Amino acid sequence: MRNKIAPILNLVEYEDKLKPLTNRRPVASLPFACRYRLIDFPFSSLYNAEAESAALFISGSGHSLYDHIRSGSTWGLDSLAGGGVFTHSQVKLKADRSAESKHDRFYYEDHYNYVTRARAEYVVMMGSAFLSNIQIESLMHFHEDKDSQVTVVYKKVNRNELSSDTVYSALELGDEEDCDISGVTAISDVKEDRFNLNMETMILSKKTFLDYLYRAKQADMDINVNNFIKFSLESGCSVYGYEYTGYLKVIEDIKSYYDANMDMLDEDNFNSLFYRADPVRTRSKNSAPTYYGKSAVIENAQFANDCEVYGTVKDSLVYRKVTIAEDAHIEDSIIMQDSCIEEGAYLKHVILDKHVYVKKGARLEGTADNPIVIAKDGVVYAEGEVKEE
Amino acid sequence: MRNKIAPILNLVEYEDKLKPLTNRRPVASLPFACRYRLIDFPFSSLYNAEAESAALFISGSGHSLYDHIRSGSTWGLDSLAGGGVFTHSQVKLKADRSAESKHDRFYYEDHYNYVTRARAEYVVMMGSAFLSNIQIESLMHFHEDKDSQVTVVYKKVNRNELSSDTVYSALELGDEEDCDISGVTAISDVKEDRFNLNMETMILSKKTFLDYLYRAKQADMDINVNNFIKFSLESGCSVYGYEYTGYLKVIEDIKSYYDANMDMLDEDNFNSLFYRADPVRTRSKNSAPTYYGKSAVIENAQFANDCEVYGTVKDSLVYRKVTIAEDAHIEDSIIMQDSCIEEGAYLKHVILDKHVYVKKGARLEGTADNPIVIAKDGVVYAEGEVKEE
Amino acid sequence: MKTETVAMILAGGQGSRLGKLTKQIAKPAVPFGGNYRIIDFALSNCANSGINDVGVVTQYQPLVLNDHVGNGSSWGLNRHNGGATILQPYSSVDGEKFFKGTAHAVFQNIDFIDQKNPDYVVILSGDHIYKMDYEKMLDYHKQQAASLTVGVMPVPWEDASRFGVMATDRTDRIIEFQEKPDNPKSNLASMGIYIFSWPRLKQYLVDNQSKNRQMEDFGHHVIPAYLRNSEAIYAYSFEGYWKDVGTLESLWSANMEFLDPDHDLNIRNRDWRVYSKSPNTTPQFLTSSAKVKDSMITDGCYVAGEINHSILSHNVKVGKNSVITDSFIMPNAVIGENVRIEKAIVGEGAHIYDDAELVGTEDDIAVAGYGEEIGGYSDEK
Amino acid sequence: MKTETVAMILAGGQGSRLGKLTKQIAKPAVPFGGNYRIIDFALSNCANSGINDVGVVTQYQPLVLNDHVGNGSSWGLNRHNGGATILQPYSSVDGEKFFKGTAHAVFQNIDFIDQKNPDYVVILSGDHIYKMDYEKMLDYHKQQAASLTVGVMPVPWEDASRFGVMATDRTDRIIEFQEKPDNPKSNLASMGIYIFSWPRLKQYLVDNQSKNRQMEDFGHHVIPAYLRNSEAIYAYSFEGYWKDVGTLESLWSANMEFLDPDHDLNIRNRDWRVYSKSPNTTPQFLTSSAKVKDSMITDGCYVAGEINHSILSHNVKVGKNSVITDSFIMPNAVIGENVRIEKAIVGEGAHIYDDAELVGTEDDIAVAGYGEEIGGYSDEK
Repeated sequence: MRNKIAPILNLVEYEDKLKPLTNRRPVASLPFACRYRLIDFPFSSLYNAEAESAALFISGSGHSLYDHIRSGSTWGLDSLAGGGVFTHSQVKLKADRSAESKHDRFYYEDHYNYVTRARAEYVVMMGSAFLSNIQIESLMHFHEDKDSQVTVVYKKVNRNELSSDTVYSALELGDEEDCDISGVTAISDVKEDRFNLNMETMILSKKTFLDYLYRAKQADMDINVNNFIKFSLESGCSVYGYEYTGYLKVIEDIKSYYDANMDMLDEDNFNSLFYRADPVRTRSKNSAPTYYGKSAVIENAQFANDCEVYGTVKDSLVYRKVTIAEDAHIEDSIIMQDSCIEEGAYLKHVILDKHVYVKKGARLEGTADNPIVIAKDGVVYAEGEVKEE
Repeated sequence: MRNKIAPILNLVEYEDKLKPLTNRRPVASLPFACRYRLIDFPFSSLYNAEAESAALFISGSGHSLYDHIRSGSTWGLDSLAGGGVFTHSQVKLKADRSAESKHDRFYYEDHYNYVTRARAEYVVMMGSAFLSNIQIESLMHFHEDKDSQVTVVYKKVNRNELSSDTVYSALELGDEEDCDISGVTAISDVKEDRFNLNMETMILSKKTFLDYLYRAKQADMDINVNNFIKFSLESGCSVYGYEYTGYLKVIEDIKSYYDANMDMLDEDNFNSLFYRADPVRTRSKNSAPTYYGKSAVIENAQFANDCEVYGTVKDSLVYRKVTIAEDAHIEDSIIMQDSCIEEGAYLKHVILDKHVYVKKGARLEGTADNPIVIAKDGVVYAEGEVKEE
Repeated sequence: MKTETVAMILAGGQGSRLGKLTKQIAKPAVPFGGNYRIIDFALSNCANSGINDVGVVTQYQPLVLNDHVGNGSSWGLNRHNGGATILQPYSSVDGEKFFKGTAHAVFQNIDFIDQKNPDYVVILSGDHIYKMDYEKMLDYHKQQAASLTVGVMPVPWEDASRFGVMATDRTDRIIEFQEKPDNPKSNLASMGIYIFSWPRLKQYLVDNQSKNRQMEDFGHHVIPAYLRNSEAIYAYSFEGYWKDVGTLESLWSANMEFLDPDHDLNIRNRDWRVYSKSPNTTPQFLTSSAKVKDSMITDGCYVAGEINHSILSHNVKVGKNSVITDSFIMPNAVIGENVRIEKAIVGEGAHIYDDAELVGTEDDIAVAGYGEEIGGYSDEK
Repeated sequence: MKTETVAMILAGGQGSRLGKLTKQIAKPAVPFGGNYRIIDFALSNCANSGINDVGVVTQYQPLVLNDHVGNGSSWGLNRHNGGATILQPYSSVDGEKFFKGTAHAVFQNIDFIDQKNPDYVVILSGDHIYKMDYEKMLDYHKQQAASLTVGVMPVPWEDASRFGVMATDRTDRIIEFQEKPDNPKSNLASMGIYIFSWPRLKQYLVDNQSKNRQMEDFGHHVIPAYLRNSEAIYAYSFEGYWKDVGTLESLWSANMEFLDPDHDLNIRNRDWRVYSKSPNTTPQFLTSSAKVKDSMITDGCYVAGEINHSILSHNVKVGKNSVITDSFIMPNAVIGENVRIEKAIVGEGAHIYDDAELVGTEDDIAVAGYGEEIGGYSDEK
């Protein structure tokens, strides 16, 4: 199949409520499900749609993201023959562009250059906070069938599936049958308990994108899905909603991040997210199989390669290169790469970021609603002291 | 040969005097000699030394650099099996760390992590502004033979080879025979007309590097060659100078950048810089041969692939995808990628950055000491007007 | 992921009519146009047509060809689970598997194709110079519900007897195939480009093999068998530049045609690029004694002499007072001073010493072979 | 850049003693240890020893092996102008070139080696499990100014007659070679690892070929010829784990040994890693009904049953109430519910249906072949 889409990923997400996990990484680089980072999910959607290139708009230096993406070859986004990942740092985008006038100048230009040069018919705009498995080809076919100006992805959700102070919005459907959209409402203003969550993922023709880009520039507005819906409605053009029915979690705070990981221990959720034409792709790392010792007791848990497990692990997710000693007990927890849990330690409702050391006999117990998070490189002592590096 | 070195490239260079060429790119990404960027030269030195990895410390977002380097595979710096390019954005490094406390925290840590994890015996520190062809293996052998604590590269130069307000320094040699170094002096304080230019390129053992890193952190000092020389001299340890005798140009302002390009039209300089065990490596791009039409007149000039030339080109360098129409006259100039020169245009002592359009009959004439620079995407009209995009 | 289409590029031939140019390398690996090798055109066509799964069947002197093709990354083929796969003779429990003909080469590689499980197989030759969108031909194949579609192009009637020609009915269905006929019934020459529906072709190859019927060559055996069985075979007409560079004269004239800035191939067209594996080399250096007219020069060249209506491939050196006219110089050739080269092909890495001459005519192109040395004095070597 | 050393990995053998495991794939491509194929050990040794130029000589059923090795990038070999090159039979103006033996395979690929122009050639076998620093052996070769150095390891005297043994003098110079002798004069067994000084070896191969002397096998022809001519042949002793996994029993027992966390191979040692081509797959999912003891499990596995002292390679599914003991399960195998597997090897992609049994003994390992289906009812299939 030939490449048909030019994807634009806006990776400037709300990250404050995800601290300390986002201290040194953007939301897109958050580790997920033992082997992945959140960016792997939209990237794998692009891979399945055989996209040749992608433009990334990021804030800050983005080096954790670069180190993961490298040339983009894992996702077919690299090639000597055209294509590639084009990265654009917009620091903090429009929000405080005054402070970053140097970058501001290129905000519209970078979008313009990428889209005009891409060999593609459509532009797809997406982000990394809506953890999901969107089939871009189906979205494209829907868009073509409807002969839509712009098509936006939504999912029917209940209010309690989102953070109580969510910043996201709902789509108002004009005619349920026809899926045309009549407006966008902040969720805080929505009265119903069940609504159509705007997944801020859009497809539109290259030509329409360039029209709207020009309008955004004239009005000094952000280039994003919500503004583009507005432009389209104002012009009286058709805006259609494409319903997504698979697994979705909006990663907006520690709780939703924790829940999303735990959701993977449910086979239906796991399959919804991981079952694709191709597997979800992540940068491959050389590794040895995980060894489970004679004393290991495992119940409903997921592991990556390269671990050594001698203790008890229940209802938890364990990332690469983790060592769990005999008599250690881990339950309802997320243990990231390179962590080490010594004998007799007890962890429940805990998130350990990378390279955390839990000393002999240490105990940490959070709650499902409020898991304890230990930042990268931390050390947890038996006396209850936590030392952050 | 097995990898022996862990290279650290400090790419935070003085770029103000190189504007507008450095408006959107660091010194390391400056185009050079029709096909290259300055970073290709230290990277090719690393390639010849069979380095497996490199740590880059950059300022700003560095995306033009990332887009050139990609996975680093061009220079053997990428591999699934260990290795890779590790990028660290220190924004403005120590100079105004107060303003960037978020990054400051990781300045020492990033260096520490890279060096401790690298499978190597030595650390090599270098930059991108000293355009040269250093053979790291010879440097390493010299270092081993001298049993030196740290070894620094220098070149004997005359004052007039540098910018009059150069910010660089000279090395004082204790004993010319023995090459031991007794101190570092700012060039403005050097009385002699010929001196040993400190090329700010150093080799030292991993252990010594980590010692000095610790000292720098304790004293809240920069990690750089000059401070490390100081530490070594203070401790009474041996510091040796390794003399480099090949082509060198310090890229510190427009004039030195212009001269360096023009130097390439001299075969001796060209060979000194390009003759290596392996060719200088740059990211390869698919291209067609350059076509020289029936009306073309070429005299002492260099071209990249993918040009179409119908006019006159003398003593000039022409980058990729440049079109030069009949009756256009180009002399003593640098024409970068994607530029287009229309009929009858006349350019002398000019630098055109990428994608500059010179209209029919336009004339630009600078001087060898003060070439005219047209910034990226500019348009030059016959009436003498220059429009910058 | 299911693969709809697999392309098989038959690149195993020696190309013996290219004489000393193909002693050490296979014909599809022969350099062309300054920056290319002949097989780049077929590979780029695949990439531009959206066909990412390509088997390159090699057999004769494959080192240079295999190194050039690699995993297909130079053509962007290695994305999305696709890639170029080199297919060479091998052994199995059934014995040794050399390739005895075009169809036999496909038969011996059934396992490779079955791994990909395609609906269609596109059979291509590795030694033609052209730009063609195979996707359009595939669309036509589907639309006709054909079991075989043959790429054809009209040739002048007087030349038709030099080709395999296809007689068609009004619907473009092929009703007769004539291999180099004395009295051609059609001027539609086969370009050696076939799209087969794979399950049917596999059946023909396996069945006939098991019955010991000869099924080695597409033109001689497979197409006649399809015709005998009234399979739906359609002709797909191609109009555009197409050249078989099987002889020294055609290789030379194709290069000379390529020099024309208005050439049909339009090598600078960014929407249909011809990709190749680019060497790491320096810029082109034209010294003050150089004179260059109506010529293509490639990165890595050093030119101190005069170049007229010629192509210099990468890393060619031309000394002072040498004059090269109407010639194609392959990569890494070194040409000394006071040399005269005219209507010639100079092979890769050949060395033409000072004062030598290499002069041919349009009908008898002069050739220096791969690595050949011409001229010079014995005491200098 | 001059290449000092080229390694040639001989990976062409069928490995017929592995029975149905090597019907469709070459022995060096057989999976091992959960995440590896046998050839990964030789390739990783090359990478870790700083040898980046590796020719992999393949001949028998090479598709899986070639796809696995690729350009060597999984082992980091593709840097600095090095890389893995697949060398398969081919034809030339001299005719067809199949490989008739270990030395003949090197003879047929002289062009490849000469391209690299090395001082030394390291000859390796693609089917041994071990970690060895060839650079140290090369240093020894240089120090002895040897024309051939043979890697040897001491074996128990009673086993010596099963090997090719090397009798040495006090300086470790080899004075006699006995192939599987009844009365061994030495207990130093050849590991099939040779370092040759290339110009000398080339001379032997070319001269003897031109005189029609048999020079097909290193053990049978080349070493005896070297000995006859009093070439400097030295033995280099290796101590450490080394295993030829040429039979089903040795493949099984090598996997069982590999399970020991204190195994000599030390697979988790980051200073001498064993690299492989990693598949893109999901994390390991151990459900609430899983029981896993003293076992290795690899990414992509889904385990609802009981695993005791066994290795599951990637993407293996094990249903509820199934019990796997003392077994090695290759990638992509699917094991249903209520299955009992003991002292067995289950081949790639094999399917063991519900309620089936596959039980062997230490002396007679049970085997399910590549893609084989065991158990199940016909109406379900």
